[in-house]
Parts: sequence; C-alpha cells; structure tokens
Amino acid sequence: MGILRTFALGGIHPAENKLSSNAPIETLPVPKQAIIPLGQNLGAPSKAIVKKGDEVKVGQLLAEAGGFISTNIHSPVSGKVFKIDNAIDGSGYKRPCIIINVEGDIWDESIDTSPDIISEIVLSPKEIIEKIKNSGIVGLGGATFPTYVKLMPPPGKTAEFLIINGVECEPYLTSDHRMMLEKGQEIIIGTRILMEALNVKKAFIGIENNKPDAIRHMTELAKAYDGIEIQALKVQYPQGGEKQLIKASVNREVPSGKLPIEVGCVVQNVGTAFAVYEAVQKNKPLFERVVTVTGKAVKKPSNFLARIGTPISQLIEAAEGLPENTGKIIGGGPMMGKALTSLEIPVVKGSSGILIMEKEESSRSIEGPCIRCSKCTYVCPMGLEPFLLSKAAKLANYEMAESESIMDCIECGSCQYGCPAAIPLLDYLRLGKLKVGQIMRKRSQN
Amino acid sequence: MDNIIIIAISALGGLGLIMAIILYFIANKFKVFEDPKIDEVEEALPSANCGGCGFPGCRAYAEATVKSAKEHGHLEGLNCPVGGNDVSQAVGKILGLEVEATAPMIAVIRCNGSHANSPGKVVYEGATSCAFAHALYAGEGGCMHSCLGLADCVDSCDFDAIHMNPETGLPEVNDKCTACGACVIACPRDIIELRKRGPKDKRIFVSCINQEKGAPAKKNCATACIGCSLCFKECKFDAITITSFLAYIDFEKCTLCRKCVDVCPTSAIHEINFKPRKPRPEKPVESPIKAEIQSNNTEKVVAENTVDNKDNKE
Amino acid sequence: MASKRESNFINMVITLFLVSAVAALALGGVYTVTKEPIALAKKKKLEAAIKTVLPEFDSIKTVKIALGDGQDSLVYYIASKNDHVIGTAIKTYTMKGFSGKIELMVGMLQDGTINNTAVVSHKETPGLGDKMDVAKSDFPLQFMGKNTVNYELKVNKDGGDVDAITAATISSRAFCDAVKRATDSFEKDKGE
Amino acid sequence: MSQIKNFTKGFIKENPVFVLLLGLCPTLGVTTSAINGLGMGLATTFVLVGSNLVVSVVRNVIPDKVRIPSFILIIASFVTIVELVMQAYLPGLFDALGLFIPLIVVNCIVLGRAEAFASKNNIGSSLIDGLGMGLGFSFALTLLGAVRELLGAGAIFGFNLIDGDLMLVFILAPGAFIALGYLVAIINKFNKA
Amino acid sequence: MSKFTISGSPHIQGDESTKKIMYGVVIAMVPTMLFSIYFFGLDAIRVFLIAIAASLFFEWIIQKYLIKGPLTINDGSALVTAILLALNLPSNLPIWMIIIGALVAIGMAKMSFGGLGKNVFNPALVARVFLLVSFPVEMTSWPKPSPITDGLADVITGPTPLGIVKEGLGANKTMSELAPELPSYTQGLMGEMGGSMGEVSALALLLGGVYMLWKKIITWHIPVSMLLTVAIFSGIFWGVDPEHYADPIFHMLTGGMLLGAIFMATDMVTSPMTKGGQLIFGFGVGLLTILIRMWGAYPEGVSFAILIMNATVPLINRGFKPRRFGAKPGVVLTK
Repeated sequence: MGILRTFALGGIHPAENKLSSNAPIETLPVPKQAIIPLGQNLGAPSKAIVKKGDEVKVGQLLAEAGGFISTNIHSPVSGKVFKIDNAIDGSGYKRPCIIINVEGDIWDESIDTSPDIISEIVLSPKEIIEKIKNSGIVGLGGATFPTYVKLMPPPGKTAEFLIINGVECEPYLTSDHRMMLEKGQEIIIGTRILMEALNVKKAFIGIENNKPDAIRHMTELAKAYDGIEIQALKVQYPQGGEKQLIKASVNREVPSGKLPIEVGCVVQNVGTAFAVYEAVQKNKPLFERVVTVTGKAVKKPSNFLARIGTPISQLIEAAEGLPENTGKIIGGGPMMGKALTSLEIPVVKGSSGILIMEKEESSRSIEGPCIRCSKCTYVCPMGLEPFLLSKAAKLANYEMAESESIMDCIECGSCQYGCPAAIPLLDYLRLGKLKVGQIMRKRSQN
Repeated sequence: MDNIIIIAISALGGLGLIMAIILYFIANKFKVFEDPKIDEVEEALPSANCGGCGFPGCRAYAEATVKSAKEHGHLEGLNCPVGGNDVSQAVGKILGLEVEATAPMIAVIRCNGSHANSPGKVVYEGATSCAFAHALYAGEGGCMHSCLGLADCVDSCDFDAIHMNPETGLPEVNDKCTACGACVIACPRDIIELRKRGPKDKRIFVSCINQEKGAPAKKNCATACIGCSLCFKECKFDAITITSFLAYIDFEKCTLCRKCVDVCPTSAIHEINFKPRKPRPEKPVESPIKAEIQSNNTEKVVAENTVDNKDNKE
Repeated sequence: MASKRESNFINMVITLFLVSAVAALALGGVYTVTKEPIALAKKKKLEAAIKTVLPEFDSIKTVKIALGDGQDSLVYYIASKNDHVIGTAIKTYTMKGFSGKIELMVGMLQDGTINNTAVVSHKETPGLGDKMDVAKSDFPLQFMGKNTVNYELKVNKDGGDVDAITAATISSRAFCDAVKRATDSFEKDKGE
Repeated sequence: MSQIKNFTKGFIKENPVFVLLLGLCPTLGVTTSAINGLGMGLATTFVLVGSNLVVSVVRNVIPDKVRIPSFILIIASFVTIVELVMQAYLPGLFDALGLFIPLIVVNCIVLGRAEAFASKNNIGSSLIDGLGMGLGFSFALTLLGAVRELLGAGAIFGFNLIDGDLMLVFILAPGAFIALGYLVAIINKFNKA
Repeated sequence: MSKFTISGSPHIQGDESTKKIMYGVVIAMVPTMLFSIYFFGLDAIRVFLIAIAASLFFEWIIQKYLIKGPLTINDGSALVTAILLALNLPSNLPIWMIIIGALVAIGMAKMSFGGLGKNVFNPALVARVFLLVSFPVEMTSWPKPSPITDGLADVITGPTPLGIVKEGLGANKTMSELAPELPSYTQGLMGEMGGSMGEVSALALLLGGVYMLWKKIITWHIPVSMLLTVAIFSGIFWGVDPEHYADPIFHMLTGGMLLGAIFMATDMVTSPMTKGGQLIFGFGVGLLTILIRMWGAYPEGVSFAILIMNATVPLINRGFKPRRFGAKPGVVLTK
C-alpha cells in the first residue's frame, strides 16, 4: 500500500482493544420508558413542544431547535409523555428531559420502512439541507455539532472537499466500523447526498488501516461513484479529530481558532452520512443509533442499534450484564469519553459507545513529579506544550495559558496518556480552557 | 601639611557646589506632582493587596479614592472590605468626607452536604480543582449545588481564614475572615456568601442553595432545604423568602429570634454563636448534636437532629 | 520632620558645600596623621620579605633594572653587611600564573646561588597554586641553595629539575618562570 | 520600639546578610576565613555607627534633594578614614581585605540604614541601630567565614583542626554562594519557627 | 452496587512511567559499568557500591526528615544519579570523597531545588565539578586501566589523553611529538586509556546510547548536535594546523565527550523540552566543550559546558516552542 497518510504532529498509538469488531449490529428492543434529554447537541438545548399526557408516535417531533446552533428532537418511541422533568444525563447533572412511557411501537406514517435502498437523489441542495435540519441530525462522532450548520458555509467560503470520518481512532469503539461493513451502501449514498448539498466534486472517506475489511468493502462500493475516494490511513490517535483528519486527507492545516471550512473542507462522520441517507431518502428522522457496548470484563462485547432515550442499563443487560468488578462506566471511548455517574443515563445522539472498565484498569496511578521528559510535547497533535499549559492553569496564570494557545487544545488526552509521571495534564488543561474561555468571553463583551 | 587639607577642601567643596547647582536644576526640570493624599490614604489601608475592593492593589484603591473624592465628592462604590468600617472612616477623614458606617461582614458556607449528610455515590479522581470538577459532574453526593470539597476557596484565601474540615469535607471560615470576597468568586457553585457578622458574631442562615424540589433534594442530602416554607410561615419579620424551593434569610431583616431554626424539618437553617438552648420537653427526642462544626476560634454551628422527615411540598 | 529644610537653591548649595568641606577637612586630617605609619608599614613588609630570602645584613641599596623587550623592570635590593655585599634580593614577577601576575622575592648570593624565595603577592587558586607559599607546602624549599649552573629551572614535565606541585603544574611553571627571570637578569648583570 | 529591640533586630530578625540580603559583595568576597569576616564586619560596623550618627545629627539640616549625595559623602569619608587607619595600623588585615574596604561605600546596608533609619530617628536610636546592624553584619560575616574556613581548610580562626585542606570549593567563590545559600535557608527556618 | 469512579478523560494510561525510564537508563549504563570493572577491577566495584549506597541513603534521609514528602527512593532516579556520579569519578578516589560527592549530588543539586524534576543542574555533574574543584589532586590522578585479566597489578596513575595533549601543547610540543603517548583509536574505542570510570570505553557508551534511542528514553537531537558541533569545530582547527590541534576523532573518543553527550546532556530534567531547543542546547554544549578544551585552563570541559548550558535551559524553553498546528498569530475563540 506504500506509505500511508497520516497527520504530521504528535500522535500516539494506544492499545486498540477493538473487542466488538466482529459483533454484528443487533437491534435492541424498545425500552419501557424513554428519557430524552432536551440538550443533545452542541449549542442551545431544544424546546419541548409536547406536554405531559400527550400521545406520541415514533418519529414525531418532540422538541424544536432552540437557536441557530440547535436541533429538533424526534420521539424514538411511541406512547404517552409521562412528564417533562429534570433527570440525570451524560453531563453528570440533572437537565430537562422528556420522559415517555412506551406503549407499543407505532411509527409515524411518513417514514419509509421498506428495506429497499434508494440511491437516486431527487432533492435540490437547499431541500436536502432543510431535510437534514428538520430531521435533527447532529455529528454522530461524539461532538454533536448540528450537521446542517456545517452544510451552510458562511458567505465568502466555499467547500472544496467533503471528508467522511471513518477513522474511529478511539480504542474499543467499533460502531463506525460495523456501520461501514453493514451499511456501506447507505453511507456511500449519504456521502453522495452530502456532496450534492455542499456542491463539492470530491469526497474522501478516511479509514484507519486497522480495519482492512472495511477499507476493502468501501473501496468496492465506491467504485460505482465518481469523486468518492477511500483513503487508508496509518493508525494513529487522534486521527479522528477534525483538524488531524483534514491534515491527513488533504494535507491542509486549519488555522488556530478557525473552522475546517477555512481550508475548504467539511468533515462528517460515517454515522452522520448514514443518518443523512435515512433522513433524505427514507424520511426517517434521527432517533436511533449504533452504540458499542464493550470492555475487557464484558461477557459479550456488542454493537447495538438502540433508540435514543434507552437507559444504558438496558444496553449493558443486553451485553450480558454489568461485570462484578466495574470501576468506571464511560460514555464514549477511553480517550475522550465521559465517565458516567449512573446506569439510568439514557443513550443520546452523541453516544458512540459504552465502555465498562474494571477497577484496576480505570484507577489512575499516583501522580509523581514532572521530570520534564517532554513526552507530552512530542505527542501533542496541536503542537502545544501541555506541561506548561497545565502548570499555568494550576497556578492560575491564565494570561500565559492564553498566549501559549491553550484554546487550541482539542482535549484528545494524548499528553496525559503518555505522561510517565501520571500527571492529570488534561484535567488542568480543561480547567485552563474553561477559565480562559470565560476571560475571553468577558473581554469580547466589553 | 595644611596644604593638603586646603586642597582637599577646595576640591571636594567645589565639587559639592557644582553638583548642588546641577541637582537643583534637574530637580526643578523633572518635577512630577503626585497628590500627597494618595500616600496618606495608602498608609491608612490594611495593605493586604487582596483585590477585594476590585482594584489591583491598595495603591490603586488609594488613587481611586482620591480621584473620586476630588471629582465626585463622595466615595460611593469604593469599599475596602478588609479594612471595614474603621478604614473607610479613616479614609473619609483624610479626604474630608463623611462616610456612612457599614456593618462588618463575614463569609458563610451555605452547604451542609458533609460526608455524613450526603454520602458519596461515586468516587472522584483527578485534579483537585472545584472549577474542573464542577464542569465534569454534579458531585460525589449527587447534589448539583453541593460543595465539591476540592478547596478552591481555601486556595483563594489570602488571610488563612478558610480551611477544609477533613471529617465533613466542607470548608470552614474562621475569625480571620475579612470578607474580601475572594472565595465567593472562587467557588464555582456560588455556595459562599458574604453576610453581616451580626451582634456578637451571632447569625442565622440557610445552609443550602439547592433549588430542586423537596424529594430529589432530600434524596441526595439529609440536610437540604426542601422548600417546605415552614420557616417562611414562622418568621414574623418578613426576613425569609422562598424562591424555587429554597429559603433565604435576609440578614438585614433577621432579628436572630431563632424560631425558624426550630421549625426546619431538615436542619438546613444554621445558627452560629448562640448559647446552647435548654432542652425542651415538648420535643420527643432531643437528639445529641448531630453536626457540630468547630472552627479554630469561635464559630460553632449547632444543627439539631432531624425529627420530621416528611416532605411538605410536592 | 516638620523642621526639615526646604529644597531651595541656597539651602541645597550651602548644605552640599558644607558637607563636602567638613568631609574634606576630616579626611585631610586623618591622611596627615596616618601618612607616616602607612609608609612605615609598607617598608616593614618589604624588609621582612628581603630578610627571609637573604642572610643577615645591615644596609640595603635599591636599584631598578630595566629588562627591555617591553618587560617590567626588576628591583634589586643589594644587601651588605659591614660594607660588604652579601647578596641581592630581586623582586621579580611572572604573568604566567594560573590567575595572572605573581610577584616573588628571590634572594641571590653573590655566586649565583639561590638563597631563598618568598612570595610577595599572588592570586593562585587556594589549595593548589597557593602551595607555592612556604606556609602551605615545601615546594619553594627545593630552590634553596640551587645554582642555575647545574639546575634547570623547569618542572620535571618540561624536562627540568623542579618537582611541580601536584595538580598545579601551571602555577609551578609560573613560579619557575619568575625565578628564572630573576636569575637570568642577575647572571647578565654580574657578567657586565 | 524599645532600644533593646532596636539593637537586637540586626542579629536574627533583620539580619542584613541572612534576611535582608544586603551587602553581598563583601560578604561573598572576603569571607574566606573567620578572621577576614570579622575584620570586614567590624570595619563596616564602624562606618555604620559613624554614618548613622552623623546622618542623624544633620538629618533636619539637609534638604531632601541633596540628601543622598550628602549621605554618600559622609559614608565615603568614614570609609576612607577606616581604610587609612587600617593601612597604617593593621597592614596584615588590610592586605587580606584589600579592594573590599573602599567598597564599603557602596554597601547597601550602610546607605540603607542611613536613608531608612538614621534620617528619620533621633541620635540615640540611630547609634544603637547602627551598632546592632553592624554587629549583625559582623556576626553574619564571621559565621560565613568560619563555615567556609572549616569546610574549606579544616581550620577555624586560623587554628588547624586537620592537616591540609578539606573541600577547597568552599574557599573559592562558588563555595561562598553555596555556604551563604544554606546559611540563609537555616536562618530562615529559625526565623519562621 | 459498587461506587463508580468519576474522572476526566483520558481513562487509560500508557505504560510509560518514571520508574521505567530511570531503570531504562540504568540498563543502558550496564555495558559501561562492565567495561569499567574490566579495566579498573575491584576498585571500580567499590566506587559503584559506595556511590549507590550513599546516594540512596541521602535521598531517603532527606526525604524522610527534611522534606517530609512522599518517599520516592525506589523510582530509580537516585540510582541513576549514583551510577552517573560513579562513572564520573576516578576509580581510586577515597571513600569519604565519594560520599561527599553523593551528598552534593543528592542533597545540594537535587533536594535543595525540591527533588526530582525540579533541579536546574544535572546532579551527578554538580557533584563531579564540586569534587574536582574541592579535591583537584585526587580527582585528576587517574589510574591506568589494566584489564582485570592481567591480574591485580599495583595501581599506576597517569594523565588522561586530553591531559597529555593540554600539557604537551602548553609546553610547545607538536601533536606528532605527542602521538606516541596517546592511545590509538582502537584503544580509545575499547577504553584502554586513562580517565574517569565512565570515560574510557567509547564502544560501551555508544551501546548504551543506542539502547536508549531504541527505548525512546532519549532523542537523537542533543547527542548528535553536540558531537557534530565538536567534530566541525575541532575539524576546522585540525584542518588548518594539525600539529597544534587534536583531530576530531581524538576529541570524540577521549574524555567525557561520549559520556556527556549520551548520558549527561540528555538528562530529561535539565535539558530543553522541544526538539529545536535540544539542537541549540547540544550545539552550545559542543561549542563550550571545544572552547574549554582548546583554550581553557582545564583539559576537559564537558562537565562545565553541560552545567553552563543547563542554566540556559529555561531561556531556551522560552525561545524554542514546538511548531503549533496551523499556527497564526492571535488566537480567535471558536464557537
């Protein structure tokens, strides 16, 4: 294959542990009660338009976008709205949720439930974007940025390339991998639709080299279409980061503080491409997604197609139960995922996986003194100096943190992963970003 | 021999003369005027340079007061929280202005979610920073308004006035507090409030800021304010208000009658520096003191045991 | 405080002048008083150095010898006893020291034999080069009674007869250089 | 402030060398032995006492603008007197201290006390302050000199404890910094406690 | 149900640890240690044992009674310092001097600054220089190496090749006159020449260097830029006047050049953190070494050069930043 493309700066290679890569996607039964948080996307939370006692069908609109960067939410189940109340979600806080008691599984009539694959695109770009917006699609890689916003480049900027992110560089997670193997055709059509919407001629689908079956499968499927190229990428974390993927695919660097459109690129996850296909061709809004349930102690690491709002306890049950020695439950992958506080947290649009870690695996080593080995600097994909930034944040020297571009940090965790002294670098970096962000916002207000 | 002395005197003396002349002209040329009152005011300040006044140091504050006195003729909005009344009076005197007396303040911790009252449901591991933990999750006890116990307030204090109690996991304020307000800003959850010190340091306040409804609040913490409004009904001075299931005692109106303390079913209202009251026969079980927060110096919180656990609302 | 004088022209000039004048007076006085003791102390020191390097004497004649080649001149202190010249103390120097100039006093007997040496001043490293001082080591003793006719004034390493101070070859070399300067000059003058 | 406190503060609490870190040039330069340190210390003490006394006497006569030149002149005079006297009557010590005697003029501690204390206090207090500070300075220099002599040459006040040298580095300039650093650390530890 | 742990991401940790790095360095030093034992026999073992025992003891006692912090005696850093110190000493140094060296290295150079990771200067080198200045005689009389296989002969001391050159050139001799006294290249490579214990065998040092590069304990930047600088500068002078300047290969193989380049200058704590900075650091060390060797008072200058450059590390760290991704001046807040 020759020299594989990858990004230039830093990067690490943690143990892949893709335990569930051979587990086909299983459809999970509908839960008894669905908890649907109103804040499922980056940006403003959605506004509920149903009220207590309302009967809803699968696919029916539950909540409307609450601002420019916000999305609609559709009901993943049919039944009666039990209440609209605060419930704990992935953020660790209690946030407003719509709680629905499930009765049957009645789908909205407008959804095309036939198994046929429709490859012809009949809608205009504007209609496609409208459809995507109405269907509540957000970036399914985990960042949950509303997809339609990305499809509308700001004035003066045009997209040149569409990059479909099939990298899945996080260890353990396999949902995208399985999607590509099982829903490849739909993803390719979704890509076509996105290309149409953006009016770009070239799309890359970046897949890391540790998924040769997916690369083969997708290359085979892409042959039928012009302008779609499958790129095999060298395995390196965090290649799934937008900026890193753009660098790897088209060798362009997004300037500090700018969006990918600055260099003419739009990046979408493979899951998003699939959701786009379903929304545009099948009129099916986003209310279910593939979630990997995995972990070294999990009896049956699996990939589930689960409805939004399903409590994770049900997913874990389906993977044959919570292991005895569970120390940590993570929503997402081990590098960037969020530790969850409860089993009652529901699956949301951004849930790519549930990782169950044993006590020994999850507990951190005791922090030692920094020996200035600068391994954190070597691995930083953004060319930052994590040791310096974390120290600046620790000492509340936010001016220095800002001038050393702390806001460029993508929170990939590579620095902390490789730190021989086990210093919680990223904790302090996040703290610094938080504070610097506050300071910057305050400044821009004045 | 005398020769040497004469030479020395003329040489050194001549040099001195010339230098004095040069100095005189230079001094006149580069004279900078600075109001001597600034120095005087600065002298009167506690020179803690804590920034509690909102200026980057005592000198800047002194400059601001002199400027304000000159331009506006008053010192409104310019407070030295550390120096309190005495200092503001002194500054007023220097600047020839009348300054209204203000009551001395102290920081109070409005959370009683100790390890005992709000047992941990999860374990936190990572950077010891409240601000970071606040962004991560609700807290070990599950209450999203509770003290996170990672001591950002302790770090922020320049006066050695706030310390963590390892037993309760909560910070405690001692008498060194100058009400500079640094901890109020440092706390990501706005738990700390500056309140009037009160006569003989007596004060009564609601030690909870949980705005959840009674049941969920109670679920996470035994001493949460459940918004039952018993205290509201009991208070004859309109000092208590209830907003979103949370009682608040206005320290300007509170007469320290302690009636609200008695009626609170969850012991969320704290009284400080009162004499222990006599056991009253009408209460069935006068429990041993449940939570006693003892600071280095004088503060003492006596919270009575919960007798009535019923939620009155919801 | 309140009575502090104002900084006007007259005050400034007069004050500074007066302070200067008084200081000058005091200094002049002290200088006059100490002038003689200082001269005496200096003389004593020099005499002490000469005394160590030469046998007993009763009078001294000071002669300055120019060396030419841009070198500093040497000072000869020709000592005599009962009007009979018994030896010459030569104040010699070298610039080759580890940390700069070294000044030595070399006592020569009339036959060209080195009677003794003494260090006048040096800045050599304590513990190493400063062993050239007789108080610190026996190094200078080896020069006593040596005649340049049969004694190569070089350290062993350079093929000479002088045992260098351990780990301080440079200082030893410099010492030899200074002594050699004195002996060479003495040889030359004697020949004249 | 009581006069006793005024006198003793120079030893530990406000020691010019260990706490205020003033006048480090002679401190590091001359303290190769305890005797040198003591000599330098006493010379400085004399200058301190003298200049404090005179400055205090003339403090109300001297206008503000020519304050510093006058003080420096007074100090310089005292230093020159010390130098001449030492040269005349203590030539051995003068040789050892050499260059550092004239440098007392620019020793911060002398001008510092004149400016910060003597120019604001009466004659008695200034005298005591000068004496206290000077003796504190002497104490520090002697201590430093003793430590360096002990560690470097294995001797104390010229009295040999062991034959030959010990750790030469302490006689040299780097050793001066190291010894001073550790002494400052130890004194700080006591001051805090 | 057991309590879950909550923490920020990442939730997994690589298998790097301070301990692993330190013991990696120890392993890399094993060949050099073996060579020095081969050449200097029981004396070498004695120096190693005393240096290690004393260093560990001082580390323990200072941490326990003075700093009162957590005990990190088994993290291997004191062991590395001890072995490096031993490699910097002549094998016949009296025991009490070795102990003082250990005290200086651990107590003065490391613990005074706050312990591991906070020291400005390389502890082993500080101790070496301290000893060199304090005990110049003992520190500069090196035993001639005699392979252990030749039996236990009496120890004869002699100068190092650099000392021979310095003395010789100082006495106006030419290089060709000095040649018979100097070791051949093969002897230099194997280590059959006078010097401190770790300065003798270039081969063993290179072996250790390769191991550390392989294990990613060090990067190539500092050693390569340092050695290259030395080679170029000494090469220029040698090319112009081979009679009065030693050749580059001689400079490479003799003295502490390789020991310094591979084990001392690359010390993580006291070297710059970015690769650009490391190149400059190596250049500085190389240049200073050559300046001291050619015109300085001491025949060997690696220790001084490294210590001087150690002091510039904070400055270098400030000046040499890694290349930022998509760097443009001015930061704009996204979102």
